[in-house]
Amino acid sequence: MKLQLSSDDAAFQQRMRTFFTTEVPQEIRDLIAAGRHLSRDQSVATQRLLNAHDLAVPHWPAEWGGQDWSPLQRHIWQQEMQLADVPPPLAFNINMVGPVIAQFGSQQQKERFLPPTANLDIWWCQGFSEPDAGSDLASLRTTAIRDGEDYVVTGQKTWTTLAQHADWIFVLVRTDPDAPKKQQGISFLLIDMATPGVSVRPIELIDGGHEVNEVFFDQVRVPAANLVGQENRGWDYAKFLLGNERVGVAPTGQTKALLARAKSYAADSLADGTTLLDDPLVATRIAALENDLLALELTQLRVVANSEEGKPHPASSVMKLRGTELQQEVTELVVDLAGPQSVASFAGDDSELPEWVKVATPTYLNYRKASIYGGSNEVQRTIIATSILGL
Amino acid sequence: MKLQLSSDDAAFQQRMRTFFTTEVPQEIRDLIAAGRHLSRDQSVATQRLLNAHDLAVPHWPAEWGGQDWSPLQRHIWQQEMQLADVPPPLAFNINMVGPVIAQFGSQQQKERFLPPTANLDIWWCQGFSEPDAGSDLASLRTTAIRDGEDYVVTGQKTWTTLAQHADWIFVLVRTDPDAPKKQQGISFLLIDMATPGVSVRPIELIDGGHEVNEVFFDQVRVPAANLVGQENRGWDYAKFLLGNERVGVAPTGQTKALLARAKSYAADSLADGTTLLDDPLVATRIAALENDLLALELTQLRVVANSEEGKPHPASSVMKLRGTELQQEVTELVVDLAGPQSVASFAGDDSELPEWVKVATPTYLNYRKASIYGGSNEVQRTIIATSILGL
Amino acid sequence: MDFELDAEQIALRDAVRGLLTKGSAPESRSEVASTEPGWDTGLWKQLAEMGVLGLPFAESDGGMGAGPIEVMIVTQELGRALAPVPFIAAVAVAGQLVAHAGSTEQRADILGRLSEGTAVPVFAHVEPRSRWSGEAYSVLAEQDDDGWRISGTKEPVPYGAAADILVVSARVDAATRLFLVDPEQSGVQRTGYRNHDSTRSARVAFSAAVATPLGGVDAAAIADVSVRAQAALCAEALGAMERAVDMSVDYLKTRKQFGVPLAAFQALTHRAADMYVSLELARSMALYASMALAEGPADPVIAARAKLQIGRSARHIGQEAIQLHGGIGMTAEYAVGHYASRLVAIEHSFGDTRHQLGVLAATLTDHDVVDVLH
Amino acid sequence: MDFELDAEQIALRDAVRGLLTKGSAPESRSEVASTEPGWDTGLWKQLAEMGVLGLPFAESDGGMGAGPIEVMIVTQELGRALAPVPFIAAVAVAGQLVAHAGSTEQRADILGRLSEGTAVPVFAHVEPRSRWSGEAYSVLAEQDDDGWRISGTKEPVPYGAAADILVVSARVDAATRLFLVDPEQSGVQRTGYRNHDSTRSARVAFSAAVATPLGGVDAAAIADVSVRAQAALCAEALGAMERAVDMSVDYLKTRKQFGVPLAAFQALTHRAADMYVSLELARSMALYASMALAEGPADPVIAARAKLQIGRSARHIGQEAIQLHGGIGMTAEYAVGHYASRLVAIEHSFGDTRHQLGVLAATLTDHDVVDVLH
Repeated sequence: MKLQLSSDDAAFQQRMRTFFTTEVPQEIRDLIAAGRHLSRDQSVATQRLLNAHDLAVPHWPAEWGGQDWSPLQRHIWQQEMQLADVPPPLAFNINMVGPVIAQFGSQQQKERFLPPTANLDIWWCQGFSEPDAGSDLASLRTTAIRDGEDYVVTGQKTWTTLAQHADWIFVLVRTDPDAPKKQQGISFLLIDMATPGVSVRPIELIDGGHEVNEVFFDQVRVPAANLVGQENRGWDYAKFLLGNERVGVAPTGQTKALLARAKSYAADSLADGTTLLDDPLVATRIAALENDLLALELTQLRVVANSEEGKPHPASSVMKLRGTELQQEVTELVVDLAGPQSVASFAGDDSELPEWVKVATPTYLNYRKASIYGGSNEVQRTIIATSILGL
Repeated sequence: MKLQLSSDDAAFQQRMRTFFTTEVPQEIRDLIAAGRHLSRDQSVATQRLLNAHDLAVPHWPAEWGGQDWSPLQRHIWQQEMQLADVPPPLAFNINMVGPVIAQFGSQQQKERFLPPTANLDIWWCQGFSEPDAGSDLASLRTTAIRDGEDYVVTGQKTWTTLAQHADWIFVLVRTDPDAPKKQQGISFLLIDMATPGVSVRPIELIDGGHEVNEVFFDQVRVPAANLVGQENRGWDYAKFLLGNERVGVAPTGQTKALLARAKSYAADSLADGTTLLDDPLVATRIAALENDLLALELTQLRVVANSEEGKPHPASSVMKLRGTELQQEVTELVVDLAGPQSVASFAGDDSELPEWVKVATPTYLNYRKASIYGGSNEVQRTIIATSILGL
Repeated sequence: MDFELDAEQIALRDAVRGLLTKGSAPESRSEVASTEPGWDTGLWKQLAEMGVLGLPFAESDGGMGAGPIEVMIVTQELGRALAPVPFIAAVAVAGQLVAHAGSTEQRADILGRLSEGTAVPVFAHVEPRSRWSGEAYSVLAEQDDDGWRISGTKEPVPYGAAADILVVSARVDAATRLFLVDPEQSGVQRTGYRNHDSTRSARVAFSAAVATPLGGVDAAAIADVSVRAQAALCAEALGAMERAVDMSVDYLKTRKQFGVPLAAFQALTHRAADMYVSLELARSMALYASMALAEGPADPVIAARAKLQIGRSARHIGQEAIQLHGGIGMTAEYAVGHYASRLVAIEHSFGDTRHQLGVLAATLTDHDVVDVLH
Repeated sequence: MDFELDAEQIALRDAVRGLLTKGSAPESRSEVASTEPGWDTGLWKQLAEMGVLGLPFAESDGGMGAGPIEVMIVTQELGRALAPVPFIAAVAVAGQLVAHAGSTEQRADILGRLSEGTAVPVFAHVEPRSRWSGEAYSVLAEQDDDGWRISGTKEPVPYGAAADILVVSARVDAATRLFLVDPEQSGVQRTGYRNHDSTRSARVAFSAAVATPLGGVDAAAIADVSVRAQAALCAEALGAMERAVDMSVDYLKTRKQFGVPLAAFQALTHRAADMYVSLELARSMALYASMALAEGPADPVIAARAKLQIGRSARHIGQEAIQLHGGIGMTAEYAVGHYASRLVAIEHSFGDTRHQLGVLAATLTDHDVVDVLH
């Protein structure tokens, strides 16, 4: 057993920390720290900077820009990035479609898509969810019918994050409606968003933001060359993708950074002649959250320090469930710190309220999604009960 | 709408308060306040005192000792009794078998049983639960086979509270094993515990106490005259009984009294030169519990103030669930107040620990039962979801 | 002891509910809130015609002479409908401040116009860096030969940019006093914006703005009206929670997943049961707050008791309502998120949960048990 | 960074587990605890023969020279088996106090006998009215020409009535010092009793009892050993929680109700999933506490972090384990209640959850984020 980092890993950590805190523009990091969203251009510029330093896709195969890092080093990379308020590379590109293409795509697809995907020259969005499916992803209805050299795609996707920025979308489509099980007969297609028949409708969320969309496909012709892997095997690729998604799914570093800021907000908030941080109820609440995060991070470290490649550690299923709970609890804390001013979320620049007060409640409301998207916490409990406990 | 008591009710409350705080012997009330158990003789003496003053069975029919009280007055009676640390009359007698006999028994049964039941001349215990049934009460297996003028009863009951004190037991038995539904073919029998073939085995609980028992019936001959109501209709009577049970099921008065004592324990406990009651974490925890109890009591009052006879108020199902949660939370608080001394539960008379410290953890452990017995809290949630919410 | 509405009260409830049912849906709130004045002026006029805006004021002041129970009934309905009107801000808070502290002339003028729906007063009290309390800190009032002048900034002021009359709390030496300020003067600068709950607020900056004292020097008015405001907010939250629970239950019944209704999943139905428990406890305390006000003096401890329970129930129910709805609950196009948002705002108005816990912790040694029967 | 046991550690674990599997069942604990000495003397002897009782002590003191990881391994197994032996009290606490503060002779004598299983030392520290702290309050030590005398009462003292050697904390002026006291003297009066968790404690009253200072005046020893004791208690709790979760899961699989296994009820399986989460978080923190000790000085903040998580997980798991078992979980004849009881006792030893929260709240401004990677 060994708690301390090896000297190599400690040096690696220092290298990451130095890069993220000195090479990534301060104004980008300030925006993230303030809980604001980046513009498309800012996101692209940041990912290109990371990619230029081989820090965008370290977990990809080496020939496509990956690094020969241990799981622990990948964890350190992610932690340091989050602690430094550096926006992570776009998950749809680097954790989702990239690894799928690298693993299952044709050589031609790899050459065409992987470099621009790593560099965010192509912005991808994900077309999995459908209005009537919910947590039952495999019940999707969007169809792709083979017609000569093309598939003709018709249907609707929803909860498509940042589709308004996207150049391409990767979608699950039903290619064999007669397959005996709903998980069969599904294929994995890559679609250029500029293709005629693709349209995007924004969905406004309860925080007032535009983050997700509906994407409609009306007789969209997609070249068959854009099929990833084999026809009707798309569910296997989706499971592979969702498995990858879960690895980075507990942003403990990001939550830690938010909690550290919450502590400074509390120290800066006056209440009855003292600060909120001096209030024992607030102080113990923060202390408990810090401890909860530490317990989660240690659990995450147990997973990464002792995981064999490809073999999921039993504790990994804890990460999504507990990670989102804590993310939500910290956003809840910030609203409570904002107090009677927390209502004023869209106050303008001449407002005298601190910036963090304005974003407090929208962030809280926005993060209610954390326990819903990407496999709801109810789904996670079912996974733990069945896969781990054998119930 | 009216919050205040009518002058009649206020006078009634005063009468109850005076009686309970002056007529019931102080040493009995002190024992209850200390969280100790009464001896059989002490329980009997107290109930006889109440009965002598027409305060044991106010909810029974008038001809058997009942009083013409409103539901609100019955509530006041119960609250004042609990707040004064007066042990309530034995529930098996006054809330369970008594009302069943009064409602469904023969005239002969009423005359024979009701007066001694009210006066605790007969101590009843309840034979419903069986080892393999759990929350699925109706799956009981104890059989009663008609043989001439007798039933012959064979089987086993469990969780039989205070069977070691009991003179008689009321049991549910299966009289028709071929009935199409498990709820049919069940009968309600009264059995003298002194009958040959009845034996009692104590079950030690995790608090070290002897409160429940297994009761075995080996070819026990029970006169058919001891059948209540009709053969094979016992499930109806049991449902009637369980419905009555729920009315008195949230002992808010008792929990309030314990919380008031907890407050004095906290005020008496030194921590770092001050008292625990001055610790904001302890003080707000107590304040929150007081408020939780108030909300529950008001909900209880809504039920009693506006309930039609025989028609259950929708909010009544909240009482058992929330009532036991709060009971448990207050016992949990007391263990935390007892701190490092809370381990010493069986310290003797020469111990220097306060008496409340000694009973703290056994009481906490004992009250884990509250969310299990009498319809577990899971069963209560199912009742709310189905009966009230229509889910 | 009686927790049921009488026939007249039921008629009031039904009338208000009937009016609101014809109004706009909760999910269109953000549209109304996106521009000034931030409320549905047509609905406001109808409420005035119904007499609702003058409900708690004396008939001699142009009101209806009704009491806290009637205010509770109305706000509960407004909460159920998430109606986009400034009833709490104008009637329950600013109006009642004028009613309690104003001179005869001030009452007749302001409450008359409020009741008719021709003027909206609001209370400019919270400051950019204050927690909830009855005090003003950085907004100061000074008297010279010409009268009183107020300087400093209040923010957020509910509907502050569109209000016709400002009731402003300001510091005079060590005390907090109340003033009336006409916002249409050069010394008052207002910037309005939408709040997360689709109400509106404003930054209101005073630079030697002309002010008139509200009545005498009745420092108790803020404390008294805070109690009344909390009771009204509790009732509004109750209405919102009723609907959030109803919608969640309906969704579990109708939404299918994995080929069965969500109601087939016991983990979900048990959580709905817990929401119902939260709702009923909140209902008991909301009724308690208004009933106690109707029968006795304004008691800040009772208000804190009710608001504490409402705050906890509101958080529980708001969060679970979204969670049980899944993705659809996150969208502005669907009502349930609006209920959750409004519940967050109510919890943080007039003292949040932490504040109320502090109030109650300070009273622990005043009693052995909390007595409700008397 | 590596969270796995090495081969030698696994061998230790398996050896201890093998021994304990042959021992008595958890549900027979109360019998052992009902009379003095309150532990299984046969098992204690076997542990001595295996070298376990001298585990953390230097070989020069008669011990095995192993470290905190090995102590963790043993206590986790003792927790799994709920083994009725005073390992924490004698080895992890009193033995380590002697090891840290004792003179060469004291160490050789006491630790030698402890390691051999021929003497059990315990720490008499908690007083009838003290909360958890490193200080003695009402037990005083005075020096006269003949040496030191101690007066006052310690209670509860773990296994105090049967222990062979008492390590006593006592006040000398404003400081707390440690003494060795032979309990077999007229100035020491001991009354033993069973605890709720089927361990034993005693009231130990000293009337001018002859005492020998433990080593020099090392006030740091109590703080240092508290950290070690907390790490050991966390490991014991972890073992107990592992079994409580296992038993609950097994029960859900095998127990039938309404014609189906309890595992068919999603409300129950989801709660079991939450227990598993609590368990894994506790495991991470228990490992952390012992690993940190193995690599650096005793850090009270790390101990508080671990014990806080363990206290919360223990309460959650103990309560849910009983609830999921239903009535059977309430009985002394069934093991799960004994686990719950022991978990309550651990939570309240060496600083309960409230205490640990206080320790951590005081450190908030020392750091921006809690760093574990370094």
